[in-house]
Amino acid sequence: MPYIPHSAEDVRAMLAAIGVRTVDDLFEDIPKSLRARRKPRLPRPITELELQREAAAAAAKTETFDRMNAFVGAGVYDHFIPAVVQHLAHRVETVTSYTPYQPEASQGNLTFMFEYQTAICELTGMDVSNASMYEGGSACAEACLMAVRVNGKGRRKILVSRGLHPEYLRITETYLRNIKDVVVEEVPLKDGVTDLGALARMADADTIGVLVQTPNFLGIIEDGPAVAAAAKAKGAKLLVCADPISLALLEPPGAWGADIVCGEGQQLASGLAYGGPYFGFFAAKQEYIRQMPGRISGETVDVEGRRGFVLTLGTREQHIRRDRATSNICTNQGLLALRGLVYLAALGPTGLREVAEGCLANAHYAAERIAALPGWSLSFPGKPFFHEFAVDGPLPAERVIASLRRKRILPGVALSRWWKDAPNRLLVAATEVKTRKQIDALAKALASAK
Amino acid sequence: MPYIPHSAEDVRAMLAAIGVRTVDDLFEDIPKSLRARRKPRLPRPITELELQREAAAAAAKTETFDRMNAFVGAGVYDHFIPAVVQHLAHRVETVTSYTPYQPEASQGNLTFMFEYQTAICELTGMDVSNASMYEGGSACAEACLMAVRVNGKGRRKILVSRGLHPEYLRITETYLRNIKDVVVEEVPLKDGVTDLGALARMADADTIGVLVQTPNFLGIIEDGPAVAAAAKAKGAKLLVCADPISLALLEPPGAWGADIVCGEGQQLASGLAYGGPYFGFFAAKQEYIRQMPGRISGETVDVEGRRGFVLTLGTREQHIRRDRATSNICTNQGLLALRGLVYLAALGPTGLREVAEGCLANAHYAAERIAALPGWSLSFPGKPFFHEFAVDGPLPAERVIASLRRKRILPGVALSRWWKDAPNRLLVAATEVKTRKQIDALAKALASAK
Amino acid sequence: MHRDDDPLLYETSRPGLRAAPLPKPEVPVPADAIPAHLRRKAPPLLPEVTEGELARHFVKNSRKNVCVETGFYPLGSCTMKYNPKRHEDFVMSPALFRVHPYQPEEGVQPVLRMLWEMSDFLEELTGFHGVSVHPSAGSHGELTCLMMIRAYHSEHHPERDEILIPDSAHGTNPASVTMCGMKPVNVPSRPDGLLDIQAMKALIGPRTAGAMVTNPNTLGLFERQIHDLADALHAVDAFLFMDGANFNAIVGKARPADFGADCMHINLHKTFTIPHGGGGPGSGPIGYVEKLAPYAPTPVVVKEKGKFRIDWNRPKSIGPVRTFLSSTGATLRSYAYIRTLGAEGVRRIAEGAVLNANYLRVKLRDVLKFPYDRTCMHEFVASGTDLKERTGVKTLDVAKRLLDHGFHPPTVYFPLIVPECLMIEPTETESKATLDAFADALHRIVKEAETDPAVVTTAPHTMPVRRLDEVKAARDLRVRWRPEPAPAG
Amino acid sequence: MHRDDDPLLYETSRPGLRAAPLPKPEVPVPADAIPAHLRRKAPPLLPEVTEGELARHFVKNSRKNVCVETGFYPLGSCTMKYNPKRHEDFVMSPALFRVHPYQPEEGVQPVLRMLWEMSDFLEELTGFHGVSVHPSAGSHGELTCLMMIRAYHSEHHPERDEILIPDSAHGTNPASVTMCGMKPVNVPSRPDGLLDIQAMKALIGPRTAGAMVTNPNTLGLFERQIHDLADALHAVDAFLFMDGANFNAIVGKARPADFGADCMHINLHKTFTIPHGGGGPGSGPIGYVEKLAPYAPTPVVVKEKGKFRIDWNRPKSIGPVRTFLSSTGATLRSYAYIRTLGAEGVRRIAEGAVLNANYLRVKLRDVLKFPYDRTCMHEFVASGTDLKERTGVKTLDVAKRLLDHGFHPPTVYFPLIVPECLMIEPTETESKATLDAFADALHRIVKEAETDPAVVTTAPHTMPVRRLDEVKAARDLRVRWRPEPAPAG
Ligand SMILES: Cc1ncc(COP(=O)(O)O)c(C=O)c1O
Ligand SMILES: Cc1ncc(COP(=O)(O)O)c(C=O)c1O
Repeated sequence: MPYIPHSAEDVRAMLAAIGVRTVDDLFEDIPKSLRARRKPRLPRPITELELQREAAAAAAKTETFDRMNAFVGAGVYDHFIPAVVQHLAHRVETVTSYTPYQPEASQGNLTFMFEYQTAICELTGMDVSNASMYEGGSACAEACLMAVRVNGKGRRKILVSRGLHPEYLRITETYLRNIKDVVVEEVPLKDGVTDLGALARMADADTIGVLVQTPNFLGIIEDGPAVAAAAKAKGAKLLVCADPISLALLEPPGAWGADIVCGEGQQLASGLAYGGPYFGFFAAKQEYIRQMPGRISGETVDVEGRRGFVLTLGTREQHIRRDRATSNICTNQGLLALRGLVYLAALGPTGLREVAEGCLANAHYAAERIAALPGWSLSFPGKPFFHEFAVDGPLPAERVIASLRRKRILPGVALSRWWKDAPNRLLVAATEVKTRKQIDALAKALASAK
Repeated sequence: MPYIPHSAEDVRAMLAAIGVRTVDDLFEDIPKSLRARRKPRLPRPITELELQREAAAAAAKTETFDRMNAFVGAGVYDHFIPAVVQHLAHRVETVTSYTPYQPEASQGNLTFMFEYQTAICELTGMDVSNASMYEGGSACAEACLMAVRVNGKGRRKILVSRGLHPEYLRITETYLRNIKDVVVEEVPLKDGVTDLGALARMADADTIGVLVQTPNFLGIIEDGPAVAAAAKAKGAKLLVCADPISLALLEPPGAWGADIVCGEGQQLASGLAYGGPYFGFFAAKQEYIRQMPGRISGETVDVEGRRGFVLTLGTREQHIRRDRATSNICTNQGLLALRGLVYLAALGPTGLREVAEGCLANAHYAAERIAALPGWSLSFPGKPFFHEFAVDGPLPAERVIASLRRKRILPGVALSRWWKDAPNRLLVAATEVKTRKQIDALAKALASAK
Repeated sequence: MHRDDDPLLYETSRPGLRAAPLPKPEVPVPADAIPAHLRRKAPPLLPEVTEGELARHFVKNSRKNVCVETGFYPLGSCTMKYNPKRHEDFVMSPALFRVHPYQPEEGVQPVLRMLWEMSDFLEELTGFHGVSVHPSAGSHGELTCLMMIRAYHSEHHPERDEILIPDSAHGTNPASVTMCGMKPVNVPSRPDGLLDIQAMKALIGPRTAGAMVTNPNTLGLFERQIHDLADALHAVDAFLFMDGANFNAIVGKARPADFGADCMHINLHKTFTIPHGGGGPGSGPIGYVEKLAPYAPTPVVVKEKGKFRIDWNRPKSIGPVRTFLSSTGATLRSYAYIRTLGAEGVRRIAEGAVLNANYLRVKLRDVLKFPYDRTCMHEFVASGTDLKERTGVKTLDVAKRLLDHGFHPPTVYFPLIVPECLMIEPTETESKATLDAFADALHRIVKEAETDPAVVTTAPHTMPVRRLDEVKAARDLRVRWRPEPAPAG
Repeated sequence: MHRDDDPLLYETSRPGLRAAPLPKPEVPVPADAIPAHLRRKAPPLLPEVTEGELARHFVKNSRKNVCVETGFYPLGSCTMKYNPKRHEDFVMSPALFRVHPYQPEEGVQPVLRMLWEMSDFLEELTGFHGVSVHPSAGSHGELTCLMMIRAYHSEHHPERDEILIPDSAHGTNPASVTMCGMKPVNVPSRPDGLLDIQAMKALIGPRTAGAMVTNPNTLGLFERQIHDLADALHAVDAFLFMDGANFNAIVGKARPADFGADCMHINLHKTFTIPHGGGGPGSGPIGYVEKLAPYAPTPVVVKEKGKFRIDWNRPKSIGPVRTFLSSTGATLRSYAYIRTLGAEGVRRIAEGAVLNANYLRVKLRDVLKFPYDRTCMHEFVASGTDLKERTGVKTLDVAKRLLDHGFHPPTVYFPLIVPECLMIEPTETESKATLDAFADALHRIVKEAETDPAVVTTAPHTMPVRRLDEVKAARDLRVRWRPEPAPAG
């Protein structure tokens, strides 16, 4: 156990000071019957060198994105991460500190949170942002819970577009199942986008909010203003799940009337990381700030009049308000949000636009190349998309994937996983990191997939 | 140029303040005839993403030690580097500071230098250490120059054992060629070690110093005390080039009479790095401290009596003493020495011994396995060695290497490079990072090399 | 430390600057891919700075944080122990970092294996039938467990919607109950700081779905009667959830399943070292008994014929509570910890933590008042009421003054049941010398309170700012930066 | 900042502790592989600490350094510019870091290509016939050039052993001359700070091997007459070495070979950003004319039929001055810099540096005295004599006081020819706002000197220590830690 800094001598002295004979005496309070009857059965301890070797062996057996020509997206995207992110976000001062309960000892983190909040507000077009949620899916669920708090009086229904990431949808259902008198209804898609007719029919005076994702799970940019109009017509709140990179090119949801905007922050330099840690971002209109979940950093002054930052509106939170809190969230994803801030600040508005344009260009080039292949076509031709699109091929998508894997290509995600009725449908993502050569290789491989 | 923090507005204001119209006006002092007639011809600038791609492409085309089963040593060894080294030595506070000319603003670096010096003194058994030299070869040359200062009165000869790394030998010759009235003579080897008889004959009243390496270039542990006796008998100084890891197991040269001990510090967590940056370590007896090259951190107190550290004995150095300085060295290898300190402190005496024992065990196992192969034998059987040894095989070593490369094995270094008369001789290193399986694979491949 | 107000990045921003340029796309950027009315009109306001300015901003400001690696950080309940660097490198290795949660499972067997093994290790350490590494943090794990309990009851006793919680509980417990659509029932603790089992039993009724108990509790005391409570709950087909935030005290020494607990969350970021990152990430696996297993969240990793696969097919599952299997990079930091510690090492966590807490407790006996003066587990609670009465110096003042003495303060004013409370958790990675120095500092601060209270009540004096106005922050809400309006004319 | 004396690692050491355990060897450790008399008797005294203690030591102490990323660091001649992070990652990539200098060349073509290209880039930027990336730092490059000059003369004029050096030269210049077994001849500068070409020419004699000239010189002034000097030297078959430490001022704008220089060193760590690492590493490539090429150090990378190879076969070479080709990881940080900047970017280095220096110079005109008050290149020199006479406050005091104002001091007391000298080099990576703030601070310090000189002469007040006793350090030499002798009895 290389972490306990006691010599044998220290332990003796400490036990003597306490007045016990052995360390085990200190565990007397645990009744014998409740103590472990044996040492845990765990693998023998390994050293760091062996751990390094395991990581190397694991890499050799893994189809990493460094080794594969990958077009897998579906909510998690391979974006360029500048070196500054790791170097600047991972100083021990940020990595090994706690939630800033003592603001005088945490001005660094509180400053970064404040700047992060500003950047998220700017991206989403909203007034206020919290300091992060766990990730995109639970952020959507929390957005619905917040909508219930804000607009749940006399209303009962949350409408969720089927364009929402299917996992987010299930998470939302999981969370809302337990909320009394609230139901989740799914708004169907039509031609790959939220069916506005259906939405208009389903939205009514009983509707708390409408949750829509754009670009949606199929990669298509939703007609946000039209969705907003349908929701607002019935007094429902508009909840938008957005891709943060796309917001460099897309009119921010705040501009077309969103009440809450949330989403996955992975794209902002979290990396792939097989599912996490990522972070969820969460922004809203000013008027709802007291219903927001999560930490918020606010500006203030100290006794000498100097600017400083504190966690503010703590009365929303579990450690103060307990069962009346807006959420139970405590530990959030601070470090990942900080990575997001460093990333956004390193790119600035121009760089972020370039990333987004690189995505747009590569995805459209890839779509064109694939659609031109015999037997292949865009699933939703004519619909606007950002960095991802669905295509239908001549073979089951699962088979295409298996076939291309052997050529070190991961062509995308089989949508049959969620839409049983579309077995040949593949969701293909191409971000700014793809080269023309890689896209050409994909097209060539698809042409001969069997 | 992403590094210049001026907006167009800033530049205008600055030029106005200076009172010139354009930036080019500031270059008026350079006569037209001395200005560049054209823009430099350099490749088009690439972005970080492209640089990352180049590094990835380079890795794919490179036989890295992660990919090869490598036994290449000959002065540069693949040792385990714990994660703490990079994390703790590479904080910006140490990486982006300068030589500690302003001690009040550099107590971190000065403290680390002081601790580093202590560790080097302990390893080598010497009284004093400087804060680093460029690398092992030039450290040896500077040791000879220092010997001239210390013991050059009326003496003229430096004897260098042929067991010294052949590049160090050439470096030493390069440096000493220019020193008036000093000659370098090579002491031959016998059975792979310094020929003590020859040494006794060559050492005389004219001998300034004797420079010997242990373990020597062929991996063999020299009989230090015997060499020392031969040198001392004639009043020559003893200069020892040592492997720092081996010193965990070997009696330190200080204990058998060395006057100066120096060597390559690469082994102490510099990594392979294709030749550098590494660092040279350099230690001596107290009485010669004023003849040492390089920076030295010394303890003192501040005006309030607090302990602190400063660069001391600056009067030895070029910035004070100019042409009378002990060396011209200015920029040294501070960061690499710091890595060395973190490494040594992370391992402690027990860990360092374990590293050394891992080397000893693996090298002896490998030697046994190879010597047991038909057609293969140890070049110097019975001689004690640490982590490296020479073997003679049935084929030219160059051919063996070429043959094993195809099996992703790098069996060592061909000694024919320096000893034309031993074409079949291979120098094989096995450090603590090798597994038994890897060593067995080497033996198996050697058995079938053709 | 330079104490001037440093500007925000936004305030040093100048148009045209940028730290990280991108390459031009190799293929044309389509001009009208995005319908005009959906196209962004004005770019987002993001900082425009050079890389050098960026670096200085984050370096300088980060240095305003106190953190574990600058000093002792005895924040009770938070387990601010040292986080090994090797874990950081491990999770950045390509097999764990450069893989996508939706790529074919055959290509990511090693990471799946590790997540699978991690559940296994935690089952072994907690004694539970199953462990899910799905939830993102402790409170997320709480919520997930409550959802499972709720799902069970929806099938068997749909009327059950009350959860008993002692008043010493962490705020997340009642908050999770509400989020799960249930009602917390508050139960006062006994004067000795332990659960009032009698009172709890008396409160068990037809609507009782279960109880939440922290063990060791937030006072650092082991709930000896926990199994009695479990039995009483089980007798009526209700469940005992155990808050495992304090697992650091008992890991390797006792297994919560043996206490009669039915489910539990584990804050990996506490007991199993994931650095807290100024607020996260964490990871909050849950353990559960067989009876609750059908309700556990999806997805899960399963092992079949030596291969690992992600399984979604659990008909009774509550479903997912986050996207993807796990917060893999966080979870596997802890995996590395368990792999490098082994059984004996894990046990020494608890032994070291309890030894340190008790040593520090006795060192502080003559400075602070101890409402529960007895052997503690990994942490203990002291009260500053006496000091406040004698000198007017509040616990908050002591906390701030500790910063001047080079220490992060303990948790203060929690648990709520102890007035002027200090909750001190040294963790096992602190040396005797550090504990002695901390005790010394508290002694000195008490002296100061007696002789020169103003120096304490106006502390901290060595931080970049002094006492911040929290009321103003909440009243004049400024939660984002805005540019100064351009001067008129 | 906590100002107590922190202990050394050695002082927190306790037997038995360790941060990084090693695995047991898989094969037996031979018991008597090492002859008894060569076996170590007592283990070396190295710190025995946990990883947590190790981390805290390096984190806490590192924070006592002022560095480029905590603030402006206008150390003249040292070019403390911002060092991009992408370079750090680049050189740690496996193709550059996990390769051995003695492995077969076929397996390391990419790193060889980069080193070869690097020579090429530097040839293009300096105008020289050849560039060697072999030397380890600037002074190493100086020495190497002198060795080449010496080697040439040994063949042609063995008697030549004098090198002319102006008195404004950096200490390494004369030191290198001595190390090369030659004699420096000191030449006073003209009152305007420039080379006294007449005096130099007059000193050229039968033993003159060459001259060393820094251009721009250490006063930040361009030596306009450098070509005249070169011509005079060439006329007698002597050489002009140019110290390229100040290449930052002219890179991309002028090529030293066009000045008539025959050889030159380049401090990559200055002009081409290798972070200075608290003293190193650097890298000191040299450029040379064709006449000196045969003497250039071995080894070199050559390109043959599209393949790269290491060549040792240079019969007239002086030989190697360090082991292996180059300090690869250092050299290739600069390679990354040139690749990402391109021609236009490189030129903007010089333009930015000269703009900043001149702007700061005019901002300081009414605070400091300027012995050479004219357009400067990338740096300039001011004098504090006037201030000292008026107030008793010395340049050293001003330097220390700057630390309290949040700035690292400039180089002081160099060059030697200017009394109470401050040598200020802002570099191109500093913003106007930073330069303004620095000028402000100097203004304020001068005010302080006039009104409250003690606050300046006792500075710094905000650093971990104040004025250290350098005399004591040199007199009571303690250059390593030793354990306290065990108390008797
Ligand atoms: C007792 C207790 N329970 C629950 C939690 C919540 O855990 P998390 O912060 O991981 O959500 C905490 C965290 O501080 C805690 O101390
Ligand atoms: C003018 C000048 N010449 C030479 C040198 C020596 O260079 P290095 O420190 O790289 O050895 C320096 C370094 O400060 C310098 O400023």
